[in-house]
Amino acid sequence: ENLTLGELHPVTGPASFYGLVMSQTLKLRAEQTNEKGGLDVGGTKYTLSIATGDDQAQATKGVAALRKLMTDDVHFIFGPLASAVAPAVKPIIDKQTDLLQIIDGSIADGVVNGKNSFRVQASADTYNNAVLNYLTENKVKSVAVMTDRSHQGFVMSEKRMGESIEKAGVKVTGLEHFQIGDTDFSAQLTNLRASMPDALVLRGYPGEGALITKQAEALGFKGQIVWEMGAPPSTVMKNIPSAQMDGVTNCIPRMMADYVRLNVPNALKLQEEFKKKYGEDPGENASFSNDAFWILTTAMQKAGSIKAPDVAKALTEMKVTDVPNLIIQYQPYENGLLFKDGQANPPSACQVWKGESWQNPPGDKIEMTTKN
Amino acid sequence: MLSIENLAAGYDRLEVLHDISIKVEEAGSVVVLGPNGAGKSTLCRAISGLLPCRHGKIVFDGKDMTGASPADRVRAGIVQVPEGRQVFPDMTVLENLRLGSWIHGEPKGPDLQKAFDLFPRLAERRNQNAGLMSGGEQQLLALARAMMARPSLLLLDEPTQGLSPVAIEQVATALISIRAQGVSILLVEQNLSLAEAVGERAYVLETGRCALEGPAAELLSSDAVAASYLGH
Amino acid sequence: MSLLSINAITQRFGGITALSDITMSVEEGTIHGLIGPNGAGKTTLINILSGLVKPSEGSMEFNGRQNGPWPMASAVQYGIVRTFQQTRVFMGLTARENLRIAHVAGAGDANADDLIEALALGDVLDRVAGELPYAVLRRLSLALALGLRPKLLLLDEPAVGLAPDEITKMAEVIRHFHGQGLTVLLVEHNMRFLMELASRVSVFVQGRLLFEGTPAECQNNPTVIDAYLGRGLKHVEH
Amino acid sequence: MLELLPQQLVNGLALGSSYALIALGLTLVFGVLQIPNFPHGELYMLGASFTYVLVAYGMNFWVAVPIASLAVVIVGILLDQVGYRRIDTGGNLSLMISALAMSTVLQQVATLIWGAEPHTTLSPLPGVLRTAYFSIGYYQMLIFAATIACWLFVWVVLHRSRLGLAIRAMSQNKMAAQLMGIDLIWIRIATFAIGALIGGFAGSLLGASFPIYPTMGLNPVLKAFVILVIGGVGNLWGAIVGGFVLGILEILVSAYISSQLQDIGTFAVLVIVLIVRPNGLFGRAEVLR
Amino acid sequence: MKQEITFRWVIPAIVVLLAVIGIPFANDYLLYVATIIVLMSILAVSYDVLLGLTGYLSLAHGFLYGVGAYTTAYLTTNSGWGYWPALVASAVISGVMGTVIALVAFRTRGIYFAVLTLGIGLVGYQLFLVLEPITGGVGGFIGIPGLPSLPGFADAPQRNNLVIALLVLAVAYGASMLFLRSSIGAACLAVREDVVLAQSLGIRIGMARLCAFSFSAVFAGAAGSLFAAISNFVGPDDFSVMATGFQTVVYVVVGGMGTLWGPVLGAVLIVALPEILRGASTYAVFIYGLILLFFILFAPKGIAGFLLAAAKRMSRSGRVVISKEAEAR
Ligand SMILES: Nc1ncnc2c1ncn2[C@@H]1O[C@H](COP(=O)(O)OP(=O)(O)OP(=O)(O)O)[C@@H](O)[C@H]1O
Ligand SMILES: Nc1ncnc2c1ncn2[C@@H]1O[C@H](COP(=O)(O)OP(=O)(O)OP(=O)(O)O)[C@@H](O)[C@H]1O
Ligand SMILES: [Mg+2]
Ligand SMILES: [Mg+2]
Repeated sequence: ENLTLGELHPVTGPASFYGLVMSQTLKLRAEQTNEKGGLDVGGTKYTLSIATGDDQAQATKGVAALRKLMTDDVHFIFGPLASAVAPAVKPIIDKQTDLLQIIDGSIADGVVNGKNSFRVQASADTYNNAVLNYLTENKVKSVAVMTDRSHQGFVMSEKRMGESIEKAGVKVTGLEHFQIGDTDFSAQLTNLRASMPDALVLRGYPGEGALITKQAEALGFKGQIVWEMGAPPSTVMKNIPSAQMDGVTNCIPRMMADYVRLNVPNALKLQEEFKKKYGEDPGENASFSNDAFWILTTAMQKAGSIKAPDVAKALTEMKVTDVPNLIIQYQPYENGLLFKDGQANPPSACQVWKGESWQNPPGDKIEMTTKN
Repeated sequence: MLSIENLAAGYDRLEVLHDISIKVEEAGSVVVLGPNGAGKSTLCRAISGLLPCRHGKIVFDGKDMTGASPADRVRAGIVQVPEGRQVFPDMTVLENLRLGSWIHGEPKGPDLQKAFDLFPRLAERRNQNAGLMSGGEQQLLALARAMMARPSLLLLDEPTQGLSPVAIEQVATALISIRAQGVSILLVEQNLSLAEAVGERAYVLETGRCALEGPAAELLSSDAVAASYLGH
Repeated sequence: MSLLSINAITQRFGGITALSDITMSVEEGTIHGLIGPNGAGKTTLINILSGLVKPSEGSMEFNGRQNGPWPMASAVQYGIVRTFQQTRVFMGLTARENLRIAHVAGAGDANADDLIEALALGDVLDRVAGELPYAVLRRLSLALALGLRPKLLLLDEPAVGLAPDEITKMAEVIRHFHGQGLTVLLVEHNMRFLMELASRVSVFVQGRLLFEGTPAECQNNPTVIDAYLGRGLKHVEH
Repeated sequence: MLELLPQQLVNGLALGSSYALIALGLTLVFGVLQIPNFPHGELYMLGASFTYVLVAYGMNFWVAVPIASLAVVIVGILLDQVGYRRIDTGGNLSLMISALAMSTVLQQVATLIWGAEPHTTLSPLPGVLRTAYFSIGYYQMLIFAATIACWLFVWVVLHRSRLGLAIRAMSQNKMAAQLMGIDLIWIRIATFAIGALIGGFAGSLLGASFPIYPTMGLNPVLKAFVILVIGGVGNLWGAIVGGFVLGILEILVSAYISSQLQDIGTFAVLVIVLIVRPNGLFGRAEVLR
Repeated sequence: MKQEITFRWVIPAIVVLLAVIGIPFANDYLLYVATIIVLMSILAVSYDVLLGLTGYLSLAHGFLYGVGAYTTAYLTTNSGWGYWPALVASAVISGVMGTVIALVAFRTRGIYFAVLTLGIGLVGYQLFLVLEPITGGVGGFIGIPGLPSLPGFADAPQRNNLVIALLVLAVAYGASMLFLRSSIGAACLAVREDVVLAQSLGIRIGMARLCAFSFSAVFAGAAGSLFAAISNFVGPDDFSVMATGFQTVVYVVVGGMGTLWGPVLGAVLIVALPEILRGASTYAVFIYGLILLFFILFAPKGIAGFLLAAAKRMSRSGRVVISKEAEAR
């Protein structure tokens, strides 16, 4: 029997750099499953195939792609990555009873319903809490925050984050914004520098993050720079000399490279397999796509069915320890559950840039919650 | 000097000129007459290379020019005063004149002086943008500009359009004097007095064909012209 | 009674005085000629009267209305319509569409057929103006103006570039509409054409009104001959 | 906040000079040929990308800049010959669509070659000049100087050279220009070459301070059109002033009003400029004859 | 000219025919793509009244489309309006906005007009981002009620959407035809061809072009309103200048300006193409660009111009039009 799993990722367009890896990870996993004779669900062996819906990170394109997948009789969707697409496809998914979505990318607010849409990626709050923890643990007294105002997840949680920082006793000396694609941040930085915060938090993408870091230094900012972004070293390095990055801290949910550095076996395995097949590193988001794949297929096996409602039910009852092959060490909810209201809980941590890459701070340890 | 044999030319799928043959002698002058839409301007454009020849041959100074580019023809000495002035509106009078002598590099002082002597209005307005000149003034500028190229064959397409009678007189004098300097002239004209004053030979075009040809003085006073051209 | 009176109009462009202190009038029902050397300011006057350009000084009265000149749209509404020295029609549209626009803009009563006949445009109605022969364009542009049923028509060199037979036709057309009560201010360098049509002629030189009189007076006036008509060529021999 | 004004003005000048540099080539091509050359943004991108590639292969940055810029010239001329020459009489809008299409094609070619991910060449001139009132990178000063130099270069070409006379003649009346003995094809090629040269040069230089990726030209080219209009079409001086005006405005809005309203503020000012001066700051009203 | 008039009826007839044959059988995906094509056609046809008739290139229409979408989103979601009144309100509000923009923008012309409207479009897009209480900011507007069902379509929402969109397109097309034939339409043509001549003929050019702008704004609003209800979600990205704003121009120019039916064909081609190219994956956009380039190079007067020329050649009646304009300038 054949079983087609759909994905909504930008494999073309400006965001394809992030989307392509996710699509490749899924295809790699499907291929391997087929090589082992297919996915065994309730005694039937299914040959898996991945149908790619290219959304180009645009809402309308995403809706069309989803509709196409649906007419092609696809009932399981991975993605989307783009926060422009996630809310746009939500109304369609909400209405569908025989469709199941696992979001492996977008961190936008309000796109998970816990009925037929689940998210293995962290929520925006997880990101923010990572920064908050850093600030309090390091006794930072004052902080200025710069947010990419086109980044849905970060913008929508901006106010919440500001409040919780203040509540934790850290003074917010300034809130500024920029936009993806901007190249000049001198106006904002001049203002922020004058407010003399101990730390500067940057929320957005690494391209701008690197530029801001560079320009902050040029304008004489001497405090700690804290990033809050998925930032593969390869990308960071392309935007800033590594020396200028020294000491920058990045506080986010742990991702692919982080788990590799911590020698989590499943991460090393994916890293190796991916490199073998595609000739390059899997990048940050591969861990989410990888885990989404295993979570979904495990749920199917547990449900013994490939009917979406059955699988969804299995997901709600799924425990973190149920799924083999996970890279991310999800923190279980009550009773060891993986999801609460559809949201999984990946752990976060801070990494520090040293030399050519991010390093785990001394003594950083990971609590293993999954079979590895 | 210029010999056109069995020329055909036109626009897109419309052929305007059919089988035209015209000769201009060294230092000779030819007038071309004809009703509106006969193809006179088309003829000028074909000679100066703005329109391709569909058929026939254009020989100038012994060289075959049929396929040459407009620029090549200008360099060979064929210079046109186009119908409807066609000055460079946002450039000054002086710059327009400089462009006239483009093929010779920067304009020589005497050339400029000659143009200004001929049409003092241009000297007065040398730094005014050409587009702000009156219609007639622009026409004079177009003429002066063509002279700057020191042509050996001057094509004039209705150079007196919009000129006052005195100005037409000036133009006639100028044309006669440059002919005396050995420049050949091909003049398209509606103004018969000028045609008579300047032309040696005359051709009458009608719907793209040569209807009549002969010595200007004879032809212009003949009944045949009156019949075919004046529409009487 | 004068249909149009011009009071002390002056027009300066930067340092150039194109018109200085022009005072003249045009009588109802006449064809009034306006001549002068190139750059004398004739077109400038038409621009002012039609509202295209605001004069530096001076005013005009038209048909009992004071305080002109008016903006173009109002001028047309009051009955002042012009043509242009360089042919101006809607080149991308068919002749019919051209006329329709003039018709729509004008009062709207159907004098279209009359116009088409008088200007012999019947055969070309469905051709795009851009591909029409020059002479027809010249007539079409006149038709546009006439379609507005003006009281006063300002014609800027209507015969320029036309062959003799076409000039004859043009003269007939002007006479035809003049016969229907149209007043015309006619700028023209073709003396035979002008002298045949006009009953009075004003002569501008360098922005000043040099002379005004009947065509015959004008042709015999030595200053006009010097400044404008010239002596050498048999200029009237068209 | 006022004590920050000197720094903010310097920020604005630095930003403005990068805008002006990009707008210059666009102004030239648009002013002369009336072609809305959207792919100018891609020429900019290619200038940066070529430099990146050359530097990655170990070439010295300062050697790579002229080579990359010249390579872009070839692309620029090709653009014209492929995409514009055929439809030159088809009207501005078909030129615009053709321009958009070529923009897309170039972006995609770049994506296929280099991927969508950003790259940077490291700044060849690090270091910052720090004074009591402001600090500015040496490289930013270099770009400022390059902008002025490019402007001078174009100005001299247009107004003091025979080529320039021919270029202007062509822009005003093609037919008459031919009748003066000017070879339109070569003038056209020359115009595109200069436009592309400056575009490529801009990319080559700015690529050392900004990320390089296939769609990096999109925003700058939009801004360049805005600058073109603020300054007055075809006015070189306008392009420079317009660039600085836009740069300083963006900085001031972002610094003194809100960085969230940066775009709103800037474009609102553009709208106001055009309402007050419908032909831009230095544009002349069209003459009606 | 005669062919032009024939096409004006033939193309809608084909559309209706295709709809009648296709709608009962098409799957949801095809229905969705067709619906988007129809929405874009509404935009394109009404925009053609502005661009094709008056020659003014507005880049603010992406914003006006957005105004329609957000108005409907707000009214139906937050204020509990029914869809039909919301549709009317969206069209009206967008029309009023358009009129205000036009009053400002028509002080300029040519490229200045294009860039001024570009500026307005950019400001508008940013407003969608910033006016969070009304628009939902970057997050957009979630949970917008769908279109009400027409009788007989209650259990086929996708079909229902398409049929309603087609009905609005029919209204837009009809209204555009009326506009074209009206005296204001004639005045607009005059404005496009030669403003000075138009003025000298006493045409109130301000009024004419204002009407054209407002007209197109009303339908842009209506199209936006449909879009909101059909998507159940609106976010700012669809209304950026580079998205809908430029796309609309592309539909009209690639289709053939000033013909009304050409832009419909343009919208069909440009919207359908990326969907057809889905299979080409990473090469899709590249191929799309090449095809677009090819079309404009070999049919610079748009698909309509190409078809008309072909029709003319077949009826061998006329000559190709060469305008003297270029020379006269
Ligand atoms: N660019 C053009 N495209 C198409 N047809 C043209 C073009 N120019 C001229 N024609 C047509 O070619 C024919 C000859 O035109 P041409 O201008 O050569 O006549 P002409 O004798 O110079 O007339 P005129 O005395 O009015 O200047 C006319 O029927 C005209 O309509
Ligand atoms: N906008 C302007 N700026 C500067 N000078 C101008 C402007 N318009 C006209 N002039 C000048 O004013 C003078 C009068 O021009 P006008 O066009 O009225 O002359 P005209 O009598 O119609 O001449 P022609 O018989 O040659 O058409 C000319 O010298 C012209 O250069
Ligand atoms: Mg002619
Ligand atoms: Mg005049």
